[in-house]
Amino acid sequence: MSVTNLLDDWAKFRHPHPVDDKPHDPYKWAMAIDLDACSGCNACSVACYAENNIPVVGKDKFLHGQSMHWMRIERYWDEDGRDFPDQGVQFLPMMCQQCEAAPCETVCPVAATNHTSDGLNSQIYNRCIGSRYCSANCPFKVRYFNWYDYPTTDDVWPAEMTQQLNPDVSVRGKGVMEKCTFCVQRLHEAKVVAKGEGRIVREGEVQTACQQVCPTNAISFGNLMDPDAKVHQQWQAQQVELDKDKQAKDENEGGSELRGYRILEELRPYPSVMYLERVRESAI
Amino acid sequence: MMDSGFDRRDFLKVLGWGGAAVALSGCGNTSVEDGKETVVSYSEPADYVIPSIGVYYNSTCAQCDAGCSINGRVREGRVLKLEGNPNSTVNRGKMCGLGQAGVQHHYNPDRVREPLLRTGNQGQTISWEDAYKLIAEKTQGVSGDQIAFLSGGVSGHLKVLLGNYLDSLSCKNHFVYEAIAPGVARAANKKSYGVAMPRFSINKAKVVLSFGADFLGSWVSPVHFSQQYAQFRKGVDGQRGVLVQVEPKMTLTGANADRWVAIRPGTEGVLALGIINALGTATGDIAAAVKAYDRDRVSEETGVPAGQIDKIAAMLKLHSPSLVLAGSAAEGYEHGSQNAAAINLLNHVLGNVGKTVEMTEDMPFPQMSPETGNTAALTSLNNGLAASKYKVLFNFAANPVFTASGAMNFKENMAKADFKVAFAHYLDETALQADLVLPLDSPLEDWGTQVPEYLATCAQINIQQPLMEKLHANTRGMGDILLSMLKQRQPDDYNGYEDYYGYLRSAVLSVKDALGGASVDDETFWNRTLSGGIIKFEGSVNKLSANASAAGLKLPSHSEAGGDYPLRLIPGVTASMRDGRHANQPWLQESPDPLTTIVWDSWVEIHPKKAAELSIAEGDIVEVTSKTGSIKAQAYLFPGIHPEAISVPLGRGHEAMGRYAKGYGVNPFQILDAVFDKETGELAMHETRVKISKTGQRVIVVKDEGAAGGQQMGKKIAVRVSSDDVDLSEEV
Amino acid sequence: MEKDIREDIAWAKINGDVLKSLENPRKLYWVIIALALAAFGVGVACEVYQYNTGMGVANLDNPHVWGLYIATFIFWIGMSHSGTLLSAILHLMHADWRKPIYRFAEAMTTFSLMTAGLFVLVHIGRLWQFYYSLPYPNERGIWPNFQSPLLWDAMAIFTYLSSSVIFLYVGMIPDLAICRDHLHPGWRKKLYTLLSLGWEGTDRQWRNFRVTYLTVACFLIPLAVSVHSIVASDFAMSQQPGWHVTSFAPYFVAGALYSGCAAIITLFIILRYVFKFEEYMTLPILKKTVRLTFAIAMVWTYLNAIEFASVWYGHDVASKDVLIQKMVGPYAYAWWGMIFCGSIVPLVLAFKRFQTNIPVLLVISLLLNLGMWLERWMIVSPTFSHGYYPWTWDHDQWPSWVQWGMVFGSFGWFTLLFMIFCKVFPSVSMYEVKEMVYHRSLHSKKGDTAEQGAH
Amino acid sequence: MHRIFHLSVFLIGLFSAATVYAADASQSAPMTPDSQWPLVEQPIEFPHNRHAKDMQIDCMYCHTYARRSAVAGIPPLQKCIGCHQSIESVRESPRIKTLFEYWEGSEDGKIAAKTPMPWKKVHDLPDFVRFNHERHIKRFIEQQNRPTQEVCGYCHGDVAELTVARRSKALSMGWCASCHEKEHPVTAAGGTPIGDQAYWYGFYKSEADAAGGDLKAHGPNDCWQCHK
Amino acid sequence: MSQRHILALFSNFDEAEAVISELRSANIDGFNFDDLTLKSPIEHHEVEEVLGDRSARVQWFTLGGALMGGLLGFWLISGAQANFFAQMKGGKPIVPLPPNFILTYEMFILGGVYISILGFLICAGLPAKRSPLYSTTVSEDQIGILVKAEESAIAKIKSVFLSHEALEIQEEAGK
Repeated sequence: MSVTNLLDDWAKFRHPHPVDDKPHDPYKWAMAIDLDACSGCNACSVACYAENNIPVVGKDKFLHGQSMHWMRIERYWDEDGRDFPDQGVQFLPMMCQQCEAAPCETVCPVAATNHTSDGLNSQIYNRCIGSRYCSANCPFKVRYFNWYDYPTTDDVWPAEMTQQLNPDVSVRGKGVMEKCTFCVQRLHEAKVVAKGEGRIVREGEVQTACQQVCPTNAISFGNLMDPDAKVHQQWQAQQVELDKDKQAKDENEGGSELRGYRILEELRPYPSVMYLERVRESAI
Repeated sequence: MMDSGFDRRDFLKVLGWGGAAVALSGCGNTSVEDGKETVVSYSEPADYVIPSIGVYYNSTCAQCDAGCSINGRVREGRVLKLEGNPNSTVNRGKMCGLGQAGVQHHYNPDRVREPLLRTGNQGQTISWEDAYKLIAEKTQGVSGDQIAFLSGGVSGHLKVLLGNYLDSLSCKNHFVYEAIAPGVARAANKKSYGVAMPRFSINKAKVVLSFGADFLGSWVSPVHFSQQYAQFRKGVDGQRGVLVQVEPKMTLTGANADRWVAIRPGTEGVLALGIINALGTATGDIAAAVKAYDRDRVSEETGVPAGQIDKIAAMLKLHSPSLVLAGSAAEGYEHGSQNAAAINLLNHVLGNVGKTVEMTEDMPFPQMSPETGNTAALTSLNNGLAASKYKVLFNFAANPVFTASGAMNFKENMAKADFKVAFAHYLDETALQADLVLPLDSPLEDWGTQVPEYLATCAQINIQQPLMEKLHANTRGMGDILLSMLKQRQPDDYNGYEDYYGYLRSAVLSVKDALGGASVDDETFWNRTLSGGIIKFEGSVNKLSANASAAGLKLPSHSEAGGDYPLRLIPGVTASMRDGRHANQPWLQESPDPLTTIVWDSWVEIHPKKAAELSIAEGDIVEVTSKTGSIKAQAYLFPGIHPEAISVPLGRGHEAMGRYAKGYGVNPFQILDAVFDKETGELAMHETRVKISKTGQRVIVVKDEGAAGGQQMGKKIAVRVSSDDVDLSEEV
Repeated sequence: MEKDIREDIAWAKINGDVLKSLENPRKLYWVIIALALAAFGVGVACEVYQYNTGMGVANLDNPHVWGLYIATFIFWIGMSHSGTLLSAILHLMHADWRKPIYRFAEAMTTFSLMTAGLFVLVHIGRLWQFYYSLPYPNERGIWPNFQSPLLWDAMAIFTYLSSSVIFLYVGMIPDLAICRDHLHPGWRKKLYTLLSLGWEGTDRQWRNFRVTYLTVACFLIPLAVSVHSIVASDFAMSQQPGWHVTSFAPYFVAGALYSGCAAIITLFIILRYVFKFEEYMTLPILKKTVRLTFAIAMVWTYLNAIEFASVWYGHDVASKDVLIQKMVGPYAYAWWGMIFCGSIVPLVLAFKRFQTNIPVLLVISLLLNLGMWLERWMIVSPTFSHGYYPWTWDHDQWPSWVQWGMVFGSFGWFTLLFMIFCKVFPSVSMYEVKEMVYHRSLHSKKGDTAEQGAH
Repeated sequence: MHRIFHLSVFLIGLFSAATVYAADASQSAPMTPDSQWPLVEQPIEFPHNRHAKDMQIDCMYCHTYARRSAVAGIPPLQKCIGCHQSIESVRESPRIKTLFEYWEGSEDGKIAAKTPMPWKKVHDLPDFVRFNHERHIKRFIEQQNRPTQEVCGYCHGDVAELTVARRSKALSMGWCASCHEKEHPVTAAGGTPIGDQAYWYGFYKSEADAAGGDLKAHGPNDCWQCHK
Repeated sequence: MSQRHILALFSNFDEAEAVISELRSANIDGFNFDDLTLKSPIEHHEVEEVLGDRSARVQWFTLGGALMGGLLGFWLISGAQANFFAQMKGGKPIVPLPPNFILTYEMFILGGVYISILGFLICAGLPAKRSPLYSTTVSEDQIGILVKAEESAIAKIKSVFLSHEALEIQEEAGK
């Protein structure tokens, strides 16, 4: 009855997002990554491989830039032209930012990637036809395409290794796009439990693989709508608001003591991942 | 969730549901496919087993010796993923990438599946019975001191059994070898603190001055230190800790330092003394000893700007307690022990001993406390073999053929032993040299106990238990093997134990009271132990010796590197590759090196200035030549290294060990000169001097970093602020 | 001023000449067909390989996910516009010199659209699921995403293709009747009898024919414009630097007309030679076409210039970077090649002496097409290798032989279709040439009488 | 002439009809009439009718995992034996014989003891579809106290009339949707957001609060509910 | 009284024009001017004018088709977007107008073109059976005038044709 839908829900169907008058409720999954704690050890990335059945593509394909790591650790040097990077380097864990207004969603011809009710950017493998438009339009370039049929490629999952595959996550065949899902399979499991008990998921009941493994607790993840959630408190402390493209921090240049920022915010994708600036001692 | 531990084996025997074949077919067909697939139900499931719902078991990570407790997710009888065990004081529910890859160690397609006996160049399958018989024969004729047993670090009941077995052979030659181990540090610590491995409380320190201790990457207990580091950054009472890293080649820790100080290789001790001097708080013989090290001389010798030295001293003076760490970078020299001593002295002078350098509780069961490995052991074994002292050689959990310095010709010497037994997971370089290869269970299939060398808080014994049934019918646990061999020799002592599991159980229960189980009955205690995965108990604590003297402390004045071999070779120890025993785990091969983002290959780190001098560009295949030998690898221009040094990462360059390891990269162990630390006899890893030359070939470096080469191009991506501009106390 | 066409050609001769082109092909014709088939074969082989192995063999990567396929797709779409230009726009402007050449131009429209369609298919990662993108009620209860410019593309192209096929056909009915009447019995005759729908040129038929032709023409023009501006929006609607450009729509349309005209010149020359159409495809007409092309070339150049200028003076650093990269980065040679072929070469056309010099024109028209193809490539690739996110900037993505193979194959496919068309259907509109001749003769008669009056 | 005119009218009619039809999404989720899918060959012809109808055994007595996990589970061999070793009456019937062969092992030793039966999957969704039994049972049986057989029957058909189970529902996406888009009563007392539809929640909240949280809403519709 | 067809062929339009106007003015009984059909190789205004206002109505089909296409297009698309599986995309409303207008526009054109072609076939009476008298020269260079008239009138008409030097005259066989 879509036409009838249309007629009686017109206003609702015409409602843009994100906006403050229709807040996410009861769930909005979000993340905060403290770059000052992150040591760039790569544990998150490996954990992601383990949890999400990510294929190991091997040297040649990696050379061709066809790697599949959903979570990549970026390493940036200082650009001050000194002989030695004597303030260390900058690490940045980068994965799908689960944008509220995701550029990838609108362009998919078959609606294989959408914004879910709990504020995630869903990627539906079996719907994907591989036009790769989403990746083309992703400012962060965090979408990874199955250039080959990895399940049937030698040495990707040889005999015994198939047994390690996580049954909760589809193994992707050739020609589909994939990306970080905030471990949706874990979220879903937690929700089922909570629903059964007629409540919503509590803080600490669900962790993403990267968050769970992170040795320095740099990654915190949770329900932004839940006042008890660490991530909620962090976002609040940093005065970063989901549906703003200019935060308190940007308003007063330099003056603020806040560290929270979102990458490429000026493009208004409203990312769900807040980063906390890396701090460096000035006295030494 | 936790398993009651009851009927574990029976449980593990049940069949899987669906199986991975299903998972593999991925998102292919879109039709509902009836009647094609078989569903295999459990025949007799334990009632806590529900299809599609994960069961979690606690065990211990065996990827390195840090002794992190893990929590394995098992579904339908298959272990899927490892998480950290929140109750562990070592890793508090966290893990590292290396640990995550543990499942790939278990599921690795290249594992040895049958006992193999060498006939000519072939390995020919034989039964375990024959294998045991053979060993019995070979060990029969020979006297105890003609037998040598080489192993990696061992602890817990395995160590006990091993000891007993060697005794039964009346063999004293147990060589415990770790290719990369803080051997020098242990000795130095023993001298200056009275204990080999004190407890370093990074989280209590306000300033950490680390001389090349890569405690975030690969040093001693990285996961534990990483967590302390996180607290240290958040700061005690809101004052953020400051990390200063002094080293010639930037490590992961150096990359995270507030100030990374590039120092001329080998002069760390000098700098330490220089700082003591600059502090000016030292008294007595220390003051005398450091008098000569005024800032200008130190600066001149170490290449560290004088201003920098003052700043560091000032910082240390201002913030107390601080912590000074001596890492491998400072110790890999002929005078390594001296360096370490000098650096430890700094801790004394700063009064950190007792505050951030603390005494650990000692293990009430010495027979179980870890036998830590070092490189000196290999040297003596090698000499023995060279003199063909040994007829029978056992090898377990070590790969000396790969990790021994090329100058030792270990491979040739090893051949001099008549009968060589290797207990191995893979046909690695050493196993290939053996006459008899006995396949081991993976740590996820095997029982065991482990005692970490570095004890985070109290004394503890880690339990290792099978997370699933054996993948391959014909592999055995090391414990079971030792037990059966002991049964041959002392039947009446050991026939009582059905298997290693039985042995373990009774052994643990026999000391139950000491382990804090006095109140409960055996069954409960055992189940509690298994589900907990850790036994913690109070050990006795005695004070650190405050032996702070500069007696006998003398550092060689820096000798200009020059002549034929102008550069120093720094063998890079990376968090994921370490000494290369896990190089065959594809996740590790493909996870980019944090600093260079290179995958699947080795590289030569060289400072851009030096490179420009030698007109070397990224991707040039360069030949690195030492007195001992030479290797060819791709050059990577790396600002984080001292211009007088180059660095090649260890761990890659296998010639065996299966599809994921063989033929990727080069092995710098081969070109290390046989130079040793004067006091401990440890191999001085950083003493090798090399020359470097272009071969003319060039390749594209396979790395994650894009063409922009780690520049942000003016975009606001990874942002950094100076500590003045933030207020951490406000934060969550 | 020489005439576009001889006014005293007997109408019977017109029929004769054109019908001749339908019969017993020359050897050269077969040669061309063979070459085309071979080229197409290469393309097919590549696609089969890619289909079985995965898109990876095209040597695309993350994030450089699009390559020559999309570029060539735009190229072919662009090519199609010339047909509409000649048959519809010039028709409304009563430029009757178009009459001898518009038929094949229209055919070109149709076939280049068909070729473009192929690239949509080979570009898709899961070709076997292509039907997901079609809006039809299905047992899944879901629909494609109507917000996606790619879907707009699909619908626009479908509309365009079907409309121009119809247009081509309707315009051809009277000629089909001619063929029906004047060809010896055989399968052709049957075919024409069927297709000509019993056209007899009665006043009623002609009257409605005129109106229909006019209205459809009126629809085709905005359609053609919309099609290429939608193709432009594939890029302009995205957020990427170097794509998110306001002037893309007109820029693309201009580029389309440009490449179209260039292609017309090429085919004009080839047909003229292969089918001996010297009488109808006369040099004066060629000259007019060339001048038209020159004009469009200048428009295109101008649009190019303002795009660069607006980026250059704008504050969008990212897109400026991309522009600079195009000029000096790994793609520089292609980019400068495009500037040369697209903006410098056409200047030659400004010289009278070249405007009718067949060999020169052949070369130039090919160069122009090359330039236009490079333009499309330069729109697609640099943005990928130099997007917003520096970490993923990749080393130059040189397309693998698979991509090149398919690009090559597409030309074979196009030629094949086109050549077959020319043999089966009259590639010169007979009845319209007649009209042209008739009206011109009338005109000149009036001229003569006027002169006599003067004496 | 007239012929053609009629034709054209007809065509236009058809075109518009098709469009309307298409525009109406509920049409596009066809409720395929229950039909018998081909019979699946099983190791023994298990008489569901005997157990479910004659004996009135609750489905979840055997398919015991259904209420606790995503999969309903084939009953473990143990379970069958548990009852049947004490039912002498049918002990010698061929099917039960085979059953015991799997438990005790066959004489010819072809079948080892305690070998699970190689049942064939009957309702086997594609591998990228994840149907959660637990949720549906909680919703309909526990929250709304509908009879078990009816609820299971929504997807599995009237098993009580069958011997070996046989598929009788379409199990296509549209078919699932045809039920999900129905307005089911939502007991918001349980705090369940309206059909797990956070985006709509903002709109429905007022109504929900007005209705004391007791109102109707359709089931979850976001793709990640079933595809992951 | 039975009717018969007669076809005359002329070499140029002036003649044809003359014939038509003559036939029109000389109202011969048994001959209705509307039964006269002109057949020409090319379309020709002047002659058609002489035939008087025989108008074309294709444009009405076009209008109808275009409107229908547009409306149905918009309806289809918005309806489909608002179906049960309505999913948020990129922060845009679920029924976003700009894209829908673009597609509506395409559908508008599609409907317009298709239906006007339909209209053309209807109005031009195509596909048509062959008329009783036809000469292939018409599709070459001659103008044909086909007349249907009573026996009685045939002779008169013929004379008119002849008076204007018809190249050829075909007659239906009499009954």
